[in-house]
Amino acid sequence: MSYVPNPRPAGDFRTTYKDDNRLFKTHFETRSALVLLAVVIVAAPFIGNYWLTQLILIGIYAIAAIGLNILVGTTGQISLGHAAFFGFGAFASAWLANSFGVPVLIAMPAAAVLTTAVGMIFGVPAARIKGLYLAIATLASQFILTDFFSRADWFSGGVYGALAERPSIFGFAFDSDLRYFYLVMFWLVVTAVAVTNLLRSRDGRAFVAVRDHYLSAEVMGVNLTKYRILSFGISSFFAGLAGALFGHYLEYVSVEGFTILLSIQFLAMIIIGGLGSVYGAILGAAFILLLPQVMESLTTMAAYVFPAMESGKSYVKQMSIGAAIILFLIFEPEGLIHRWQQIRASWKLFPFSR
Amino acid sequence: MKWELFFQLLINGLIVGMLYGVVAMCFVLIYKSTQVVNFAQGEFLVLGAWVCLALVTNMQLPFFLAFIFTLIFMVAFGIIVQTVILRPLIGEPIISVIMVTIGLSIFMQALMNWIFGNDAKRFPDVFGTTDVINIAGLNVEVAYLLSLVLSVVIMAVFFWFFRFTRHGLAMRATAFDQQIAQSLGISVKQTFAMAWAISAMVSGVAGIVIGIVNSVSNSLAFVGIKVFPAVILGGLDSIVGAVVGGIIVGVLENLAEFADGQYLHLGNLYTIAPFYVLIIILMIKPYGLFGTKDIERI
Amino acid sequence: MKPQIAATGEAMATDTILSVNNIEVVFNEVILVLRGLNLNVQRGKITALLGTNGAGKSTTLKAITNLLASEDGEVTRGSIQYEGEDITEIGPEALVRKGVFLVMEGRGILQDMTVIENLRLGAYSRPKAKLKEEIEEVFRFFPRLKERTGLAGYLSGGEQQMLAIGRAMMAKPKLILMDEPSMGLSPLLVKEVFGIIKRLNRELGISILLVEQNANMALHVADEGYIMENGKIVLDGSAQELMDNEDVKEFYLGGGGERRSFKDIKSYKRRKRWL
Amino acid sequence: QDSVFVGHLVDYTGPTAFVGKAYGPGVYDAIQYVNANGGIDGTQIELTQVDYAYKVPEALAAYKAWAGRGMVAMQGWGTADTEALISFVAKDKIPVYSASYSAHLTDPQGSNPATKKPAPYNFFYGPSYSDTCRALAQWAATDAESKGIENPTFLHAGDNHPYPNAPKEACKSYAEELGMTVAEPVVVPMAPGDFKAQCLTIKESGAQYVYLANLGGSVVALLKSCGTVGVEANYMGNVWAGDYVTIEASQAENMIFPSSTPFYGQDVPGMDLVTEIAESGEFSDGGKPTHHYIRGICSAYYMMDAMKWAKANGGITGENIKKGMYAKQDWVPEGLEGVCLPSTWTDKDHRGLMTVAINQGSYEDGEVKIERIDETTLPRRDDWLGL
Amino acid sequence: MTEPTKMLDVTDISLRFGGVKALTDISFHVDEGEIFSLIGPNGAGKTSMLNCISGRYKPQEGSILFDGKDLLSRSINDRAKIGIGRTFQNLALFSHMSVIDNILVGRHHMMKNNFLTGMLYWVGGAQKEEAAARAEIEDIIDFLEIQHVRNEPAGSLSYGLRKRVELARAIAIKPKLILLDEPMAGMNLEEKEDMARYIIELNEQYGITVVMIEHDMGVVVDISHRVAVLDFGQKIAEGLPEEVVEDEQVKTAYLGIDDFSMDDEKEVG
Ligand SMILES: Nc1ncnc2c1ncn2[C@@H]1O[C@H](COP(=O)(O)OP(=O)(O)OP(=O)(O)O)[C@@H](O)[C@H]1O
Ligand SMILES: Nc1ncnc2c1ncn2[C@@H]1O[C@H](COP(=O)(O)OP(=O)(O)OP(=O)(O)O)[C@@H](O)[C@H]1O
Ligand SMILES: CC(C)C[C@H](N)C(=O)O
Ligand SMILES: [Mg+2]
Ligand SMILES: [Mg+2]
Repeated sequence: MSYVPNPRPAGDFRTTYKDDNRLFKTHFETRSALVLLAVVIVAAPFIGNYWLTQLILIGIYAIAAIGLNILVGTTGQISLGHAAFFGFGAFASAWLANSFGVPVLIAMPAAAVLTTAVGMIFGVPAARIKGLYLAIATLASQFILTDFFSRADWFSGGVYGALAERPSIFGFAFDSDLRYFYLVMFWLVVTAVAVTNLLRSRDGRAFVAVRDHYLSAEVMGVNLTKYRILSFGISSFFAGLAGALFGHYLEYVSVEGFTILLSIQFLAMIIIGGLGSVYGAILGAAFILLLPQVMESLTTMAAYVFPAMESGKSYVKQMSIGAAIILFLIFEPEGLIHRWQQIRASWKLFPFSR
Repeated sequence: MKWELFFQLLINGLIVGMLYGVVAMCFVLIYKSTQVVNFAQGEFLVLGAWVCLALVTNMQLPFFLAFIFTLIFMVAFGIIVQTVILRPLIGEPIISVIMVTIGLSIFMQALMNWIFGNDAKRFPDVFGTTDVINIAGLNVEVAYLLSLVLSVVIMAVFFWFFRFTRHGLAMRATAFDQQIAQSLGISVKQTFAMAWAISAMVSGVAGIVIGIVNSVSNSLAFVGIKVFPAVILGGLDSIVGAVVGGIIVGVLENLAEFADGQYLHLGNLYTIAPFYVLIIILMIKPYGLFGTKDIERI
Repeated sequence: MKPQIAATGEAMATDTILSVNNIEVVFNEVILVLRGLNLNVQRGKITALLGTNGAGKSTTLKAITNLLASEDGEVTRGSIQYEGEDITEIGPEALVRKGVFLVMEGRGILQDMTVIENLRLGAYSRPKAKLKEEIEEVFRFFPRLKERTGLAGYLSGGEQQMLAIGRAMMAKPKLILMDEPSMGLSPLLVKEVFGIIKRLNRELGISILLVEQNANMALHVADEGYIMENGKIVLDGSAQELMDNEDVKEFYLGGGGERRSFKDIKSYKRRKRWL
Repeated sequence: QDSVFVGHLVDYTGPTAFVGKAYGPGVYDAIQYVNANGGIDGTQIELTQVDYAYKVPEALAAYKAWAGRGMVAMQGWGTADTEALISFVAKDKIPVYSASYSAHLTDPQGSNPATKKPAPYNFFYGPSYSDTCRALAQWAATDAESKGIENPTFLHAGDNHPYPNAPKEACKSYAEELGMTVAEPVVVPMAPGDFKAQCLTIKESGAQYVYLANLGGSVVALLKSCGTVGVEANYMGNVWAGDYVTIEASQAENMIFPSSTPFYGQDVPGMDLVTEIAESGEFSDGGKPTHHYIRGICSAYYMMDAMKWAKANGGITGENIKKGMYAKQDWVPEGLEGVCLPSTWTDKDHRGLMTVAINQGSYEDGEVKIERIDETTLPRRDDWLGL
Repeated sequence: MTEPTKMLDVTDISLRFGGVKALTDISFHVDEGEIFSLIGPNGAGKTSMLNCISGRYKPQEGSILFDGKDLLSRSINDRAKIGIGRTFQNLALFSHMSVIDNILVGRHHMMKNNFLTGMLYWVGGAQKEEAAARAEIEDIIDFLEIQHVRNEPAGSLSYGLRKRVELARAIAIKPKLILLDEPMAGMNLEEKEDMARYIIELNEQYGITVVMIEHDMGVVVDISHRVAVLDFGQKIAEGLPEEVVEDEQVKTAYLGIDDFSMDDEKEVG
């Protein structure tokens, strides 16, 4: 993460400390975010099913990615097991709803809470292990948890998976994609705001301190073990929430959905979006989700021109995903959000920027 | 206890573990000199195996020649990968670099699927009829035994390389701090290229061995994931640790199979046991068995 | 004082080993740190570069040795010449082979290696070095390093500094750039280190560009000096001239001759400086 | 109405691509062939393929997209995804022709109390995995008797995954019923690797009859590893585990495997049509089609025959196609006589076919030799329905 | 005047790293309100001593009392809570955080909000608390004159400024005792003067007790009340600064035969 000039434009004076600590750095950004949100909400009924599905999935993945960002971007602990927690949330919510008749709308956050507990248990090694060692230990949790899913018939339905109903409340069922979209948007906004809030308050600062210099953070009074494990917990909470939303969206939860590949995709989202940035995670989720589809249409188009491509279409698609990740990291290693910040900075410095 | 089965599994574990050790060394080599964890390691293996197989079956080269050409190819490949993909990321945070190797692995996997197909293909009998040898009642593929010898040799060479040669030292220096290394006149680019070349080459060797034993298929790349526990158990930056970790994982798998098949009947303990043990060992020794502790002075 | 602009290319005397001409350094494409800096190092001399914190001294050294890239910085204007050759674009490793060696701020010790390994790496750029003898030579300069067999990371600060200098000796450079070699050393060692710097210069004939906070010491060993503030040279001259300069006395050496006590310093608005 | 929409799930790149690349084109070529030759009495079939790489979530996503586009029927692939879709397709009334022969798909009304989930809209051509395995167990029992093996042991070797698991219980209880000893199943990953450890367990169990529940590379690797450690057993593959490609790659000896069609080029009346389809299609890269390809053709033709019926009886809708499947007894799609075996579906029993042909294949002198050694027709036992 | 109270009481501390004896039987005490300097050659064990007090190292033997209470049994982060702040020899700032946030971390132990109330921000009281903390640390920022870099990431500051930010962060803990490890290393005279002024003010105005490691004898002699000298992990002298610098042992081990002035060319070389 390199230095980005303070984005406040000239003339944007703050008169109180409260003001200096707002959700968004500039008025312009606050307004843009609100307008964007309003546009999305109003436009949703008219964009067609395909885009609605995409937006729902982007929303769900974004929630999980924001969660992962707390762990990786903010606390500096690399996790290769996020998909397992995502999956746990999905199974747990289905389990609560199916076995105990918990209303789905309640089962979802409840599942997130259960996932938090599981995340903290798997986060315990973080008290002692650091860096890449920890990353590989989380890889272990990925394998251990998916193995658990395929075994625990009582919980997950074993290898056959579990059905997960769409939620409903007072006879209002979230059975159409449009309705489900609003549910996902609700949770996405809640997540984004909550995490932004977290990051500008005491515990969020402690996470960053632990990332930047854990030795001195501890001397400053930050309880290392607590925050290392807590960050696993909070990150798992959002993974679990997103997983539950995902499960009830597909109405079916299957062991296979939560492989290491998905964990890697989550990582890709936050890195491509911009480590440590909440809004970057959303951008990253959109990028990773839309990339294969864009590639799909590009390769389909290419196949018209070079018919030989037809047989290799799916390979080309997969290759281009790999290539996109590589190219992205080479040319924009700080993520999409950094590009945005630079644009913003050059506006601010306009006459002087090069 | 069914001792005979137990011992056969144990021997099997030792031998397979040695091979994991070789692959783990490739990891360690890259890590030690570039601080990169190469998630495409498995794909490197498979690439080596495919190239050698293609040379043997399509070009009808004798195995020995094909082997040599494969090594040359892998060296070139390692250098290209480093130059094109990793060099631009010098100085970026470690996680970006990890991600790039993951991107590389996705890319290579698809490309190899396309070029070589996704079926398993069998190596022609390389060592003629003496394909297996009986050790203490267990039939073992000759290729494995060769790999065993090979791993000892590679290990010794690596050890000597890092401890005593100027380039070995340069690699360690580069890994520690690129700016410092540069200020000492070490070319970071060359050092990295060299590390990747060596690692790719050794991966190629391991890939060929695994290919001979198991038939060549893209799913062999899973060995890449399998050696993670091995690398970590041994300690990320320890050559000796890599081998020991490999052996531990190999033995563990087989003992897990023993316990599972004979007593527990859980199924799949074979694949999952190393991960449980990994976490337990890390809780006791956070830097693996032989990894160097970070110097934490403040 | 009126700022003196250092000699430019044509006016350069033959005994100038290094000349930095009007360079500008930018970090992250936006932060301008050096703003047209000029400076010369004479062959066989010690040149001191003094300046406040953040003036850009370390940046200058990194710009000369081309080490800025890894910090996202770049030289955007001006040129740097070493022995008459333009080295602005040359890679850091090539520069070491040409005989320019930087002893970095914070010493740049390879902590997870032994003393011997650190020293061997000093000679990395000279494949044919006679390692054994040269290491012994370094140990003659720094006897106490010989006893340290553990990892360099566990050496004390002074020992690490000695190791860093020893490593520079191993490279047999013509020009050493030193970034605050006395930082964090005990008074005894500070003297020792400055002594060594002088010996390197006198006995081995190495030209030295010395960045220091300890102006007193630095000007004592140096032949010439530069004072920089805010990315520019604001004053230069022979070491003696600088020591006699009133402003330098006030800001860098402490009072007009008599040392004033730290205890008596009160908050005051500083006098306007060279800027 | 001049076209109807049919979705087609295939795995050309995932873990089951080994056979997926054989079966999928069978379905595809057959439908394109019919389209080119007048369609379903004039109605074209709009076919969309998605390579879901054997991943359930991807299959679900594709299904949802298709259901929204008014799909009338679907050609599916894997057990996991097909079983995951049971309730959805029942609700949406879309018949699914899967390449999963899981017996769980054969009880449309849940008439067997043991059935967990009735599957009214699921069909497949061929005997179920369970029935196939039963037939193999039966064969094993007779084989053991003829060889004078007392108390033969049967063992299931496959991954912990819906597809290998599907016949596990059914086959176990039938083998026991036949007086065989059933050893603890051995878990063998679906991805190929070094399976010597698993083979040692198999060896230790002393099993003479090993049921290979995986397919392709995994089977090849298992046979290879077991050969190395010296397992002496008869290997019985399921329908996907046995074909000439696998036998060639593993250089197997006397591998037993079932089939429900003749092999390509065999002399039966319907083979001409098969050849025509194969030659018209894109499946022509080198090797000759396996029996999976032919089963794919049968699956497509049964669907299209039912569509024909539906068109004549109120239009091609999911519901009518389902009814079309029940319209005839012991039927064979027109033109495929001798290729697809006469099958019967009723609204109470979706076990279309109870006949299992058993083959033995070996790799000898650089060639694959396959011979048919048995053909069994199992009884339609009520307690087997859906299991 | 009454007998001054002992703020810090170090008794027979021994610390070993494997075979290396970093500290051997060190005893000293620091009175409330004192500026106490710890000097000695490089590698003498000064930093290790601070690390024992702030908890980074656990001595094998001995005891440390802080305000009369046992310190060694407390966790590291607890020691901030009871009023021990410190700076580090080799900068240990949170380099990606802004200066303000760096300083706010020092306030961590005094703030009440947890992650839940933090997420709720407006309702949980976090907002109020943040604003209050901000107001308080602004005083520290003013005091140390680092207003102009408030919003810069600490990693991009020059060395001297970083040292100042570190000091600010330590002050934010509201410590009773502050441990300064070479606060003036790498500074020029002018900056040293500023730093000395801050330390004195800290001590006199805010009544914070100071333990300081410093190599600049000018500073040590001028501003400290008492000095202890370590050499090879042992205490070789303790007393008033003027006495200590005259001590023969200290001269040979630390200062050099001559005093700390530095004009004679002969010596150098
Ligand atoms: N990597 C970087 N990114 C952004 N700004 C930087 C970077 N490195 C240095 N700077 C800025 O450049 C200016 C000069 O820094 P430099 O380290 O060269 O100063 P210095 O003269 O060596 O100071 P000191 O005496 O404290 O070491 C400082 O203001 C610093 O903030
Ligand atoms: N974590 C550690 N592991 C091993 N040895 C250590 C460790 N920390 C310090 N030492 C050793 O303890 C001794 C004292 O070190 P310390 O850092 O306390 O010295 P110091 O007095 O602060 O020196 P300086 O003035 O150079 O900072 C040294 O010999 C050092 O090598
Ligand atoms: C070939 C297969 C492994 C897929 C198969 N159709 C199944 O039941 O899953
Ligand atoms: Mg500097
Ligand atoms: Mg110290």
